[in-house]
Amino acid sequence: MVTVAHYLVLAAVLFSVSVAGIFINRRNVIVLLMCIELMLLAVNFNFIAFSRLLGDTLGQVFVFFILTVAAAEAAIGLAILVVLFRNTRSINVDEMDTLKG
Amino acid sequence: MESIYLGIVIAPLAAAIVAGLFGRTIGRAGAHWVTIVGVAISFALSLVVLKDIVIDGAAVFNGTVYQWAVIGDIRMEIGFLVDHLTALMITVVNFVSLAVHVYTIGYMRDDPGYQRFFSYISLFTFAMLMLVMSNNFLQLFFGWEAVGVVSYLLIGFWFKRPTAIFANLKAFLVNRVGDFGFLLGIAAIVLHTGSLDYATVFGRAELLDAESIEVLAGRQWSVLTVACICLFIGAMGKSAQVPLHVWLPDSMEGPTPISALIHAATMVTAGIFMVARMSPLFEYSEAALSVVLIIGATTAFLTGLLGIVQNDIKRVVAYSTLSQLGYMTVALGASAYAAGIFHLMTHAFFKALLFLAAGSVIIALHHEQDMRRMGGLRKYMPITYWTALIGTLALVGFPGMSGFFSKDALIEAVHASTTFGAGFAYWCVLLGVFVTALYSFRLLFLVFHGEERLDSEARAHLHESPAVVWAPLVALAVPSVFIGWFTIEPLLFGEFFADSMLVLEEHDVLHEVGEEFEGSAAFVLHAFTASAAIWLALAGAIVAWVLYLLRPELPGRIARRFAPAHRLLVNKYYFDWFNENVLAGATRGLGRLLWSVGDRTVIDGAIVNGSARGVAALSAIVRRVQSGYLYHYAFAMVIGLAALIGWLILRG
Amino acid sequence: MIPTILFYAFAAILLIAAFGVITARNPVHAALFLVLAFVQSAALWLLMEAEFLAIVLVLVYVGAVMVLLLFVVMMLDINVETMREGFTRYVWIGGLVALLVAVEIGHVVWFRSEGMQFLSTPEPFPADYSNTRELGSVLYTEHVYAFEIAAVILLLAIVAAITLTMRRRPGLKAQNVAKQVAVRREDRVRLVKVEPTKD
Amino acid sequence: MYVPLLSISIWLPIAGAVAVLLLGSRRAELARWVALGVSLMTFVVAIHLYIGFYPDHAGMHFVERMPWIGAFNSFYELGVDGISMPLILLTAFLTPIVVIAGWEVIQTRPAQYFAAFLLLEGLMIGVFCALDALLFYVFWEAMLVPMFIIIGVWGGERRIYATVKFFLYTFLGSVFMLVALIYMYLQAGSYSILAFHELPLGMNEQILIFLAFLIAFAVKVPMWPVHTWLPDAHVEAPTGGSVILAAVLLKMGGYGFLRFSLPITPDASQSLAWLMIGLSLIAIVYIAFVALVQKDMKKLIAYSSIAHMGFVTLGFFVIFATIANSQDEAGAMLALQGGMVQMISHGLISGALFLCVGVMYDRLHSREIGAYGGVANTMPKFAAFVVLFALANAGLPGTSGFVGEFFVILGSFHASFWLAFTAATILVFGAAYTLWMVKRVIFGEVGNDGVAALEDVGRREFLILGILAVSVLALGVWPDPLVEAMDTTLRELLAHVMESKL
Repeated sequence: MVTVAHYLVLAAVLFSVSVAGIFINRRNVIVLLMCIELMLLAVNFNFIAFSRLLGDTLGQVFVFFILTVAAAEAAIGLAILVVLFRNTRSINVDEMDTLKG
Repeated sequence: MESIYLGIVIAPLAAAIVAGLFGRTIGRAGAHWVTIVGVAISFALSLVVLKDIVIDGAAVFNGTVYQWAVIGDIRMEIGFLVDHLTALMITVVNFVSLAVHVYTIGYMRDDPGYQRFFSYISLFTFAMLMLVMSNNFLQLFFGWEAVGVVSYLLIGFWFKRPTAIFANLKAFLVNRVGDFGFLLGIAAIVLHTGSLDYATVFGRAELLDAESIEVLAGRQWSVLTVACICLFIGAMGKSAQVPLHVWLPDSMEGPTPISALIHAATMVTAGIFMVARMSPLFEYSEAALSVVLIIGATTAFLTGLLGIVQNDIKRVVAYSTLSQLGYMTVALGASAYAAGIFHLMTHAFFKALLFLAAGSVIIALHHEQDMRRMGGLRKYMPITYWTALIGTLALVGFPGMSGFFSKDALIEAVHASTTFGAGFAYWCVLLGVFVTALYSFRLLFLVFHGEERLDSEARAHLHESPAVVWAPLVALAVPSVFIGWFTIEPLLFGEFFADSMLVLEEHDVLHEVGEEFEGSAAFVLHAFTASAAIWLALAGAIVAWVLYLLRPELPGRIARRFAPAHRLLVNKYYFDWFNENVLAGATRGLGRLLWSVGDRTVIDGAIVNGSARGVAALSAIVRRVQSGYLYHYAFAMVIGLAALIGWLILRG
Repeated sequence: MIPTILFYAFAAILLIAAFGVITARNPVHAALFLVLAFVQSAALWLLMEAEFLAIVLVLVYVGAVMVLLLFVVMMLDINVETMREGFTRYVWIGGLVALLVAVEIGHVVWFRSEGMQFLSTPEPFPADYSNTRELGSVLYTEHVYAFEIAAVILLLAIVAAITLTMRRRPGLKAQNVAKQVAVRREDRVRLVKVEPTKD
Repeated sequence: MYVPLLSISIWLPIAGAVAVLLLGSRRAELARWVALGVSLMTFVVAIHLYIGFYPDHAGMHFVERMPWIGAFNSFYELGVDGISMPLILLTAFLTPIVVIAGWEVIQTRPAQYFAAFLLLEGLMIGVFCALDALLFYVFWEAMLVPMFIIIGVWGGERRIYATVKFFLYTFLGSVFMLVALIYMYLQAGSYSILAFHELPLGMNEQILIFLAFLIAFAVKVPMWPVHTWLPDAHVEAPTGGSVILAAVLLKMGGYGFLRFSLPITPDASQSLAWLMIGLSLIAIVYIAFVALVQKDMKKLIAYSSIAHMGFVTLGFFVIFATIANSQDEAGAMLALQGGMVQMISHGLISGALFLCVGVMYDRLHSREIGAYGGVANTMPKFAAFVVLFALANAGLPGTSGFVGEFFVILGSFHASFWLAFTAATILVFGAAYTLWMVKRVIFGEVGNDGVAALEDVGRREFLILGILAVSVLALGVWPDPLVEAMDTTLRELLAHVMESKL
């Protein structure tokens, strides 16, 4: 029997993997973006699982909005990436600290 | 009568203002005429008052001029109390002030600040009269401080001379230390009697004695004693008693007329007058009386000794004044207030005379004050010599002179007194007579007799002072001789001061002295037999004659043999050294310490600027968090997330 | 029985894809793994009968975002080696933190259920239930504002992306139709009175 | 005919300031005359305040009340009583003097200079007659701005440091006050100060409110630990700024204690009175030592005014001890009257002293004592003024300096011998540092050729110094009108403070 707990555990693992992903490749912004997408996916899992558990569609509405926001975020992220690449010929974030305080 | 009293006070004030503010316009002659007329009016009116009170026996006047302020039920007014004591004092003050005004025309003839000087001395007369005639503590304190201020202005009159402006600041501060005690005395009286007015305060004197106040931890002292001692501290400041006497010798920096007027005759006697006026309070406090007695005795004897080693003519007379003030204080301490005031009066005349004589010598020798460069002036300045001789004889207490009557009566009174410390005082006073004779005749012999140690050009145009100088000398010489004869009877043993002083029976020493008194002449003869004072005076004179005329080298040898004692005397018992280095030095040091450590480093440095620096340092640390590396931010977010969830779990 | 098997299958593939994403040497591979992950999750959502969202996920995400991602990744010729250097150094911390987060969430799920029956399976919807109609009705009534805002966010994203990356290269010869249309006769024709030449 | 005197006295100078600003520095001459005219008119209005003031009728006079902010139930309420009327009179009296003092001296942007002073005058009068806590706070904070500008623009070398320090110091203090006011608003429902007076407060509340007020007013007075802004502000402020700063701004603290701390939190004031007395005594003795060693004349006078203001706070907070020790309220009345008179007299004297230093600074551009010496030789009339004001500062009877100190010392003696003893030390130290400065600056040989070239006070300077000299002597010789004007209010305040609120 597939219980809600299954989904929650799955989402948790997925989330942890994406967290590990963030830690692991510090230099590659694209993978960073992907990890964020993955995190959002994990979050959506939870929302849907709970929405189904509580029988309330609000969860799913929220997932819908998360998706739109995630899309927007990805778009802008990539745009920044492109501009970054155009200016510095590399997206290796490791050397760039122009934002230093 | 009130308009007369007001007139006495307002005349010198108006003259002072006119001479002061319009000095330029009315010119030098105008200035001295205005002030002399002012003081003359005041003197005439004071004679009228004297006649009215003493001869016609008018009632004591105690009225208010205007209301200064009312707080709660304490009424503060400016008013006059005129009784025998006041009448006598205003007459003495005005007479000496008038003499000095006339004298100053000669003395300050070529001084640029001529008008300013006249305005100051008549302002001083106004302040002294306000002090003497006041009927409450507020006006007394006003007169007290005003007199101090004018003496400050006059000592520092030649403000170009650094020694003068040092002396006047010193004088003012020492007076202020006295006033500090004086104010505390007044505050004690106000607290316990709820009024500043003499009449009410004297009425409640016993009440004051009953109540107690805790000054030192645990020890209850009677309010009266504390108040009287505080008032006496004020008197010590003004009348230069031992610890606070240091300013008087230095005040000789001022022009000689003011030394005569202020530092001999009037201001310094303010303290004596105040204690006499407060006799109803002092009488009920044994402790205060013995304090007065002891301090007076020590002053009389110690400062007299200092007079022997001084070489500046004015300093010698200054130390003699200190010693005579000691005598008056001793009289007050022995509850012989009348004797104190009587000695004050006679002293005013012959001391002013001595000062003015010294001034005349100084003008003649073109501001030469060192006795070692004088001598044998007898031939050149006969009038100054004779008047100086009369002054010295009066000072020493030569039988028949005014000084004799007042000093002898005083010594008798102290001898009869039973207050604690009377024995010590009697011996101080008695030995003091010998010392007084020694230094006064030393002055006389060094200046007027002996070989002339003048430098040639001084001797060339050495001549007697002009009339305007020697006239006041003669005017003062007359009372120095005769005043004793007439006034000893009524003042000391009569009912002259009955309305203004209270003397308890057990303290009434003058009554005992009065029993043997059959008349002035008899008193003179009696003195030869009974008391040793006259013989001591004679001995002092002879010793002075031997040391300074017969064998001039003797003083040098004695000084070498008793070198430590000599050095002690020359350094004036190291009072000056102590005040300047220890007290003043420590104050300045503490000030610098508090300012540099307290204000600058602690409050300004640590707290004010410190906090500013702290914020700057903190922000520098925080700045490093913004490292610019993207992954740092990512890490921060994730770790934050983990921490949040952890906190949620733990708290949950 | 079948849904359980399907669940485990999809879950497994999903996790593998996730691992793939983070460990892929080449960002393109990472992107493709991500696509795989999204597809699996869509399937899982279908299992949970959230079919509208699953389809939206596939259409919007996989269709648009992942394509964009791939497009960008390929456009920027990123040299792969430099990307990998720091890999090993941070594996441990990454793993540790991931483990920590997983344990924490597991803990929350297990011990702090506060009366939520996690272990119960949600009962399936009746046959005529349509997730889309359900969402539609709610979306356009209660959450109209949120919906509008979502639209605005998307618009904003578009404008931002364009302004960021738009480059007007100088010397670009392009027809400006608007100007061409707006030309008037006077601009182009000038009558000049010329003197006849006498020879 | 009902004339809103108080509103006129506030808004007339402010309007004048705007007018002077509009005139601008190009027409500086006209701007100066307008400024003088407006300040004199305000002085006339202030005199009307005094004339129409019946001392025996308790409570507030010339009350005006208009709705201001409905939401907070706060009214534009003005009123004056025995405490604030003399201070308004002092402000209105000094501003024309300051305008005349800055006549030729200020060349850079004179219009803004005079406008700042008029604005400052309006706001200060506002502070004194505001009966609504919010209105009071608005005026209180607004008042800082013109002073900030005056020191910041026309000041000396380190003026930026000094003016920022001044602003932050005062502002930090008054923020706590705002918190207290808001708290009380929530309790009382309205911002009326008189309502606050009657507001029942528990002991803890009272302690906290008292401490909040203490921080705000202690900075203003200034009391001992928070006084270091004053010497810097004075040294860097222009002459006019120094005069107003010393004469009126310092009185805000004292006024605040009387208007807020004592009546609103009587029990807290009683229990913390030992702290206040301790701080005041430290201010009197510690600052006297520090003043003794100063080398800069303005710093010396600044420190001397801290010591004299120590008397004010001593007078206000010794009342509890006096009544405890002597059971009758004569001592307390003495102390309160002493504090108030000391504020007025200190305003006149230190204002005059700063003007004197200003006269010298205009000529030799140095405030160092060392740079002068023997000024009496070349400036006899000026030397006479300096000696008079120095003696007044040292508390010479017959001048106003003595009146305040005399009352406070008598009053504090009612509390304890040693209290009066410590307070009375100011007699000696006050005379010491003031007259030592006079000795080094005025007396003695001509110090240097700069001093030799000095020419005596001009007609303008003679006028203002003369007016101040006459007022100092008048208040010293006959303080009765001032004392009588404040008597009923202080008696009523004392009665109010004595009954506990717990």
